[in-house]
Amino acid sequence: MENFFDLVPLVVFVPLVGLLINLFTGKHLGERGVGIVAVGASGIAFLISLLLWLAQVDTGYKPVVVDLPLFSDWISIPADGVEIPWQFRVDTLSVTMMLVVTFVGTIIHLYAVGYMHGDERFPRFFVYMNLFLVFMLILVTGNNFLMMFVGWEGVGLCSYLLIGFWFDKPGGVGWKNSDAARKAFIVNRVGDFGLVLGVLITFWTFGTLDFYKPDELPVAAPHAAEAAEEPVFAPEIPHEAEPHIEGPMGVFNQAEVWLEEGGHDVNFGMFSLSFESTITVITLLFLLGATGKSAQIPLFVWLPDAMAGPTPVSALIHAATMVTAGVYMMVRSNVFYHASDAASFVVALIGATTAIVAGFIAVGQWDIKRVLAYSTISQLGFMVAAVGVGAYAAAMFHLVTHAFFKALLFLGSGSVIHGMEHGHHHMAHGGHDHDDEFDPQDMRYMGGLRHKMPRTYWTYLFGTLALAGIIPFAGFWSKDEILLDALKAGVDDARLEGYLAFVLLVMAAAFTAFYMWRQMALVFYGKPRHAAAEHAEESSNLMVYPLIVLAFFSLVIGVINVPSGFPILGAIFGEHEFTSWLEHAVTYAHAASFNVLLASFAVVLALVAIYVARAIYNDRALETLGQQDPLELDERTEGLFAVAKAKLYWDDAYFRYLIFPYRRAAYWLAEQLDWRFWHDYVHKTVVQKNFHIATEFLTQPVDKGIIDRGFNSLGRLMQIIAQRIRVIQTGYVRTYAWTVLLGTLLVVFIILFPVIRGMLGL
Amino acid sequence: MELWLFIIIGAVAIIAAAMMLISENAIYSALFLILNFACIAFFFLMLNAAFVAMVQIAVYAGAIMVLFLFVIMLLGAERVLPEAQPRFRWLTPAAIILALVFLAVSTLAIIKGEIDLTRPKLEEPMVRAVHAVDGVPAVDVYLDGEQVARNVAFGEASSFESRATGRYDAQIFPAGADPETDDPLAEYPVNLVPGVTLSLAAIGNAQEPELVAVTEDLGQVDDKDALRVVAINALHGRMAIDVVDDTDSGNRRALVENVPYGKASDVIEIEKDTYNIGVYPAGSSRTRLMGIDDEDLEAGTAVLWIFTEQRQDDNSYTSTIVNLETDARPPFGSPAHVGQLLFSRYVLPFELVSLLLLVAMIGAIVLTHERLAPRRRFVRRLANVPAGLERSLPGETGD
Amino acid sequence: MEDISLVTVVFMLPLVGVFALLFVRNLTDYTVRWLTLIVSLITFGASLLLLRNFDTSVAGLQMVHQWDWIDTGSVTIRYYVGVDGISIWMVLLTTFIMPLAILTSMKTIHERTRLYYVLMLLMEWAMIGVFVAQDLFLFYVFWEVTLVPMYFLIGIWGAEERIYAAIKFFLYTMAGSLLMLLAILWLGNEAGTFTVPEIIEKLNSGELSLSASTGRWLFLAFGIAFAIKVPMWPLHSWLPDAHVQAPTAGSVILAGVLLKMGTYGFVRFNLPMFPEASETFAPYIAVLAVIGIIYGAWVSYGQKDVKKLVAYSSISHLGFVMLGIFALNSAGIQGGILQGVNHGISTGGLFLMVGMLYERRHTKLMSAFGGIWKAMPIYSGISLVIVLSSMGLPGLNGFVGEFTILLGSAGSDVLSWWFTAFAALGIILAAIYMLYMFNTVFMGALDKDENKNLPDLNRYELWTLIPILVMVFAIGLQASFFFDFMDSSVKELVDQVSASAMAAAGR
Amino acid sequence: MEASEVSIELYVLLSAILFIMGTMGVLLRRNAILIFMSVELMLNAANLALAAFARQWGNGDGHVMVFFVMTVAAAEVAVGLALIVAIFRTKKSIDIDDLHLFRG
Repeated sequence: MENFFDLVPLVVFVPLVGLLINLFTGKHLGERGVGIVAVGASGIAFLISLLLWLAQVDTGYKPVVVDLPLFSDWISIPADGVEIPWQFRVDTLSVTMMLVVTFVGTIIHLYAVGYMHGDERFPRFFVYMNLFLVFMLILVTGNNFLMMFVGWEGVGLCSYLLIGFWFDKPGGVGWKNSDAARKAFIVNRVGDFGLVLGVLITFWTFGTLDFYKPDELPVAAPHAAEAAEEPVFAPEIPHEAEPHIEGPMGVFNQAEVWLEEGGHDVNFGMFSLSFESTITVITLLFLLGATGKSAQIPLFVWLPDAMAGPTPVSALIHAATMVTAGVYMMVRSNVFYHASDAASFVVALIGATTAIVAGFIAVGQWDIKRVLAYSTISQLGFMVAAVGVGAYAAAMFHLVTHAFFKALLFLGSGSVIHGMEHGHHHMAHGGHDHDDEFDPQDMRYMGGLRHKMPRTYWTYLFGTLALAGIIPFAGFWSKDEILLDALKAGVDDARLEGYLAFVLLVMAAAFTAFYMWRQMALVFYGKPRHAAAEHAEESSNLMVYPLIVLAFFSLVIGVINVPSGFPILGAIFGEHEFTSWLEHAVTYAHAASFNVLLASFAVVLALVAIYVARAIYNDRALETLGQQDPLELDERTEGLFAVAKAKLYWDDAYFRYLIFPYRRAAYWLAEQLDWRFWHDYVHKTVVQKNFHIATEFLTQPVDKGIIDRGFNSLGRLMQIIAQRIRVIQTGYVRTYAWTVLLGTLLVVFIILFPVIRGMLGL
Repeated sequence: MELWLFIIIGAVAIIAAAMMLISENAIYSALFLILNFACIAFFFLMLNAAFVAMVQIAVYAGAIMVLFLFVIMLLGAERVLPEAQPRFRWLTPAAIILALVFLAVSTLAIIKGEIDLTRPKLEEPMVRAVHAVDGVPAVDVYLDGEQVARNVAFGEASSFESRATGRYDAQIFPAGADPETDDPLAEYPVNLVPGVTLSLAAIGNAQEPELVAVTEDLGQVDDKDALRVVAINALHGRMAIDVVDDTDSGNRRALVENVPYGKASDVIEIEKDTYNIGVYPAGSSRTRLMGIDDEDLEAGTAVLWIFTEQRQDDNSYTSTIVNLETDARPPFGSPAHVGQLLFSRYVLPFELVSLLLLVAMIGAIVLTHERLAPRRRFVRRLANVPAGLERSLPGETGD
Repeated sequence: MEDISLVTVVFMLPLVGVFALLFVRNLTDYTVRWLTLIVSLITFGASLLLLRNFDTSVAGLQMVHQWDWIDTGSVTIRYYVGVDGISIWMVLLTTFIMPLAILTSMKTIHERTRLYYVLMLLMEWAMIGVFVAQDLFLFYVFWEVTLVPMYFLIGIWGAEERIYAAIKFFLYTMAGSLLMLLAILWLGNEAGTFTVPEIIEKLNSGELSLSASTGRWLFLAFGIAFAIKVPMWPLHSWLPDAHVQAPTAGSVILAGVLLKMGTYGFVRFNLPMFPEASETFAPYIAVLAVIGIIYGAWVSYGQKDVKKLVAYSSISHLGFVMLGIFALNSAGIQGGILQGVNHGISTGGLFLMVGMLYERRHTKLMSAFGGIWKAMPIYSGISLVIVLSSMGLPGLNGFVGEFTILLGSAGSDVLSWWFTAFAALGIILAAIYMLYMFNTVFMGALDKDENKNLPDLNRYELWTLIPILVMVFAIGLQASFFFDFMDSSVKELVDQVSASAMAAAGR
Repeated sequence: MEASEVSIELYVLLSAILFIMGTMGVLLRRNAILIFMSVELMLNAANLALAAFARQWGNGDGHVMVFFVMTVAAAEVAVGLALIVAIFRTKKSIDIDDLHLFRG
């Protein structure tokens, strides 16, 4: 099955073809055709990923590097050893990502066909979706940082396009969507800034950007050196002498080697630092990138606004796949993070804090999708924290499970919104008063949907439980592993961030359970609080079946990584399957053995949180729920809720202290400094005016006064002389002739002078 | 005798000129001028400038003076009436004085001044190449690596090329060879002195070719119906030869005798006629080696004969006579001579002058054209008169 | 004199067109348009041949064609043209941009057509001349000649304040180039030749040696002329006028090619002829470049007029180019050159699309638009790609250039890596102003009635933009092909600079 | 060619004399036509000298010069006479003393 690996470019190209077809012929294909093409494309991509998976298993998880046929080299400047190819990497990590992306992607495509039904830009939506797949897959399959960066920014672009997909909604909504889109892109760019710098330093440090060279195995030190021997080319130049020279090893093994040797210094240009500190710098810069893409503090502000996009987008991009890119990237560079404690500390801290902060904010939201958005941020916080505490496998594990149940939740919410809108329409036509401030996403208008849309309800429940981390749902396994690893990091390695992360994450977990149940209660329980809710109806099968599929997976997917020492299941499904599978690509993937105490503690905590939520949002409260939340009514929690509702004033702070000043400065620069002063004043006053003054001076006194008069008088003189002379000019030819003769004679004289002199004997 | 002629005619010319000056009636003046021109034409003849003399009569005496007379008659301007108060009385004496001084000076110059009386400066030497090498299809000829003639076929001669005077190494190469790298067939040092006209004849066969330099006299042949002949002996037999005129087998007379192999005979002059030329071994008149019959040789030409042989495919030799005929230079001052100059060295000026003539003609027509003659009197205009100049300006003046 | 080289052919073709337009009588406007277009296309084709005959392994000039033009005993001025890795893409860029500029004028220029197109071809001729001339004097001649047609293009077919803009453009550039002229004369007099390769050769062989201070002065004399043309902050104040007032084609040519003449000048003359001075000044120029990057981006965010925004964005982009060039290493310089090409393509494209918008609405104020995407999908889609390439989206041409430049400046031995850090800020700022423009013009609700039924692209406009798209992707995805042509030339340049820097350090 | 008895000096002298006479004509006569004739005389004198020297140095250039001079003379006469006719039309006189409009 070796040759299956050569298929990997197709993973990218199939969706590409799909999007091209839809782009150029979408108008004529009709919704059905477009849907088939799009779903087909992503489906085929999924099948290819499956094949790759099988191939991996078959070849004993050997990482493979595949060149893009024909166009393999992208940027190459031999003089500086820059050699950046289009290279695809197939290893367990990338295959995992591929599977998740394509599988969830396919399902969401399917769902979207139903959801986007009747939208005027139906084809273009799927063009974007496929485009997203293309970039996402480039991101996860690239074998060098730059290629990853292509996907990285590409998905950013797609999220921009998709968030702003409804840019033309009337009544200012369109503008809001557009701004949300722009916000997402720009905030991501801030992250990319960090990533780019990181990549630059990486390049000059290692002389290459490849993760691993072909035929190079990711092996932890001290075996890295031997692993690097394996490739045919032996190191020809010692790295100490020339850090710029492209080394024969990929980035990570090179790092391992140097860490092994120790005392290696990085010098390029004017940059000079010890290798360890360099790694820290790089990792921190990468972290900045990750915070942008994976919506961590301080750059998470874009994700909630991103909910302006169609729900499938939120599910695919802003929950399941794109936002996890940051995590993927950090797991990919686990060697670096493992090497730098400082960076790890920061990462863990940021992750954990994000988790708790987002969880807290989620409590205060009314918009069904915003709640999910913040929950996503918080879950991403879990993953990042996991990376921070060195639990790379756990991070990936949570990434996978989260992809399923969060996608499920979003799609569920989408179905809910669909139902609400349907109800709203029905109501509007049903002659009821058509009130404008109705918002199909506002949970205050919902309630009691359990009976209206049962299948959605059940699937949503599954998702909630999974997210809350109730055994045996997927969320339980992954979250539990993260907590476990955090604790281990604290206890075993005595790392402060371990404890911090653990505490924060546990609280975050509690919050999760709480706000999720709050949502359940507000949406599905109680009685309908709005006519629209009353008339809501179950969505079409095309939308519901994907929910069911996802629900199934959020129930069972956890078993791929049953912790060691877990009764029964471990025996059935094998222990740490996922981790050991990852180990072939992730050098520092390690598993934690099961801990009953912790597990039960986490579950109990979740249950308690659910119970509390149940108590607060009991039926009576829901009956009387107006525009305000029970927590708001209760003066003890009022303040907190207000803070949560205001998203900790985070956005406001950005607006007040960053954006407004920047904009005002821009206007000032543009109008005052550059235009009024530099362009007009300097040009008109300094240049022109002085020039005029100078010219005036030259004309008046100098030119007219001196030169002119001088020449006039000269002219007069000439006149006077001429008056005397002109008598010669008689006008009579003969006199002229005479003069001519005279002249001639003179000439002759001059010519003959020597002769004459000789004759006269002078 | 010639001197006397000169003096008489000169006197006539001067008197005619004087009469032209003083005669009141323009017609007479014109006639005297014609006489004067005639004299000058005569002088031209004496200076054997025949052509110019002819032109002088035709153009001047003929065309121009007629034109004068015509205009005079047309305008009825035989005489200009003496003016009421003659201006410039001073002019007459002044002019006379000047004239005398001028005359004195120039006479003095002529007598005392060193006029370059040396014999004519000769034209720069000319060279041509003749190819008579057996077995070589064509040759290039170089002087010190500078090409004189290229691709001269057997029995042909290149046209005369003028080269700067000096010593050269003449070399012949098979056609298309590169003088830098390849070896020449034969070399021959030549010394080009002014006025000499050289024919470089390549003779012999491909194995041992030689170069023979023949100095030819292209100067005019004094006897107007004679021509010059030079013969080169290039027979492989390497025997000396006589070239004999056996037009009538009765009395043969040798034109040139005893020309050794690879040498050229002296230049001989013979009457123009139709000849049978025979080549005999030196001294003997029995075996006629080769000959050209009924060859009519024209006057005023210079003929170069090269007697050689060509090997055939069957290794037999057929004798060949390379017969090159060049026109001798036309006599000095003859129309042919001037014509040559006009159309060789002076082509451009010639064209210009003719153009000038054309323009003049048209100009004349335009000028005399009625419409162009302005009726009103001239009025002097002066754009923006400088301040303070107005008074000194007569507003409008004729005379 | 050797036999005519292909370079001369490419170079003279537009002139042929000019004469055709000048001397063929009673051509209809239609014929004039198409004739011009065809000539420019032929030129482009010829330049492609140039590409084919180019030997990437050769560092020096290729397809050289020279003969003595003016030969005073002491110095000779040569007609000396040729291309190397540094200039070939500039020539290609010129020949690529011109047909587009002409195509875009087809439907938009109605008065004095013949004159207009004559000027266009004259422009092309002069620009190619600038890029192929290897003799300082010849170079200077064409450098100045380019001003004239552009002056008239702006002054006759420009917008409201065209005269002011034209004169300003002319004077500012002129002022700079006068210094250069002095320097050229001085240098030519010293070296006894105006031919650049000879001068460089003499400098390297030590036959002609400039004292450090002289080198600096000359560097400045050349540098200021080029810096004004680039334009480097703070010498940019002529640029917004010229760009905004010029007709679309004019702006395209200005942004596409004229500005590159400045950066090209630095690479072609300053670096090899005054290496020490280059080393000395590199940090200062880099400072200006970085300021330019940030300042340009910032100011363009403050604009209300689309065209002005694009114009100011040029300052930012060119800042990148300068930064790359004065990183003085292969990556930087190659990136700089390529980014020059990229800027020509994307900013040229931006001007084209602005022009098309202006044709439809006769305003360039962003506030007048919004939601255009809904009205003109094709147009907006293409614009999106161009905007993205201009803000450096990976996989498109802009990114390759910027990344390589940053790579160079980060690894540069003369620039502290702070430069890189600040320059990289440009990535964010670019996103800010570009998206601001894109959002306000193309996205948002289509709420203005006059925008509701704007016609989408017509045939001409489409064909004007498609080549740009092609290049955007081609360079973005296969940059190595483009770098290959520069490799050896730039490597030689860099080696030479560093070598003489060593020598200077040794002294 | 054989050297002639008449030495070149005589010819030159003769031409000089004729030339002077021509000059006198130009200076002293008031009749425009006559002045022209005198000019012709001068030209001829020059020609004579040219021819003489040509013989002396035995190259034909002199003759060519003479030829040219004649041609030019012809041209000059043509135009000159035309002028005279034109002037005569206006001033009804060919006395050059009547023409002095160019007085300063």
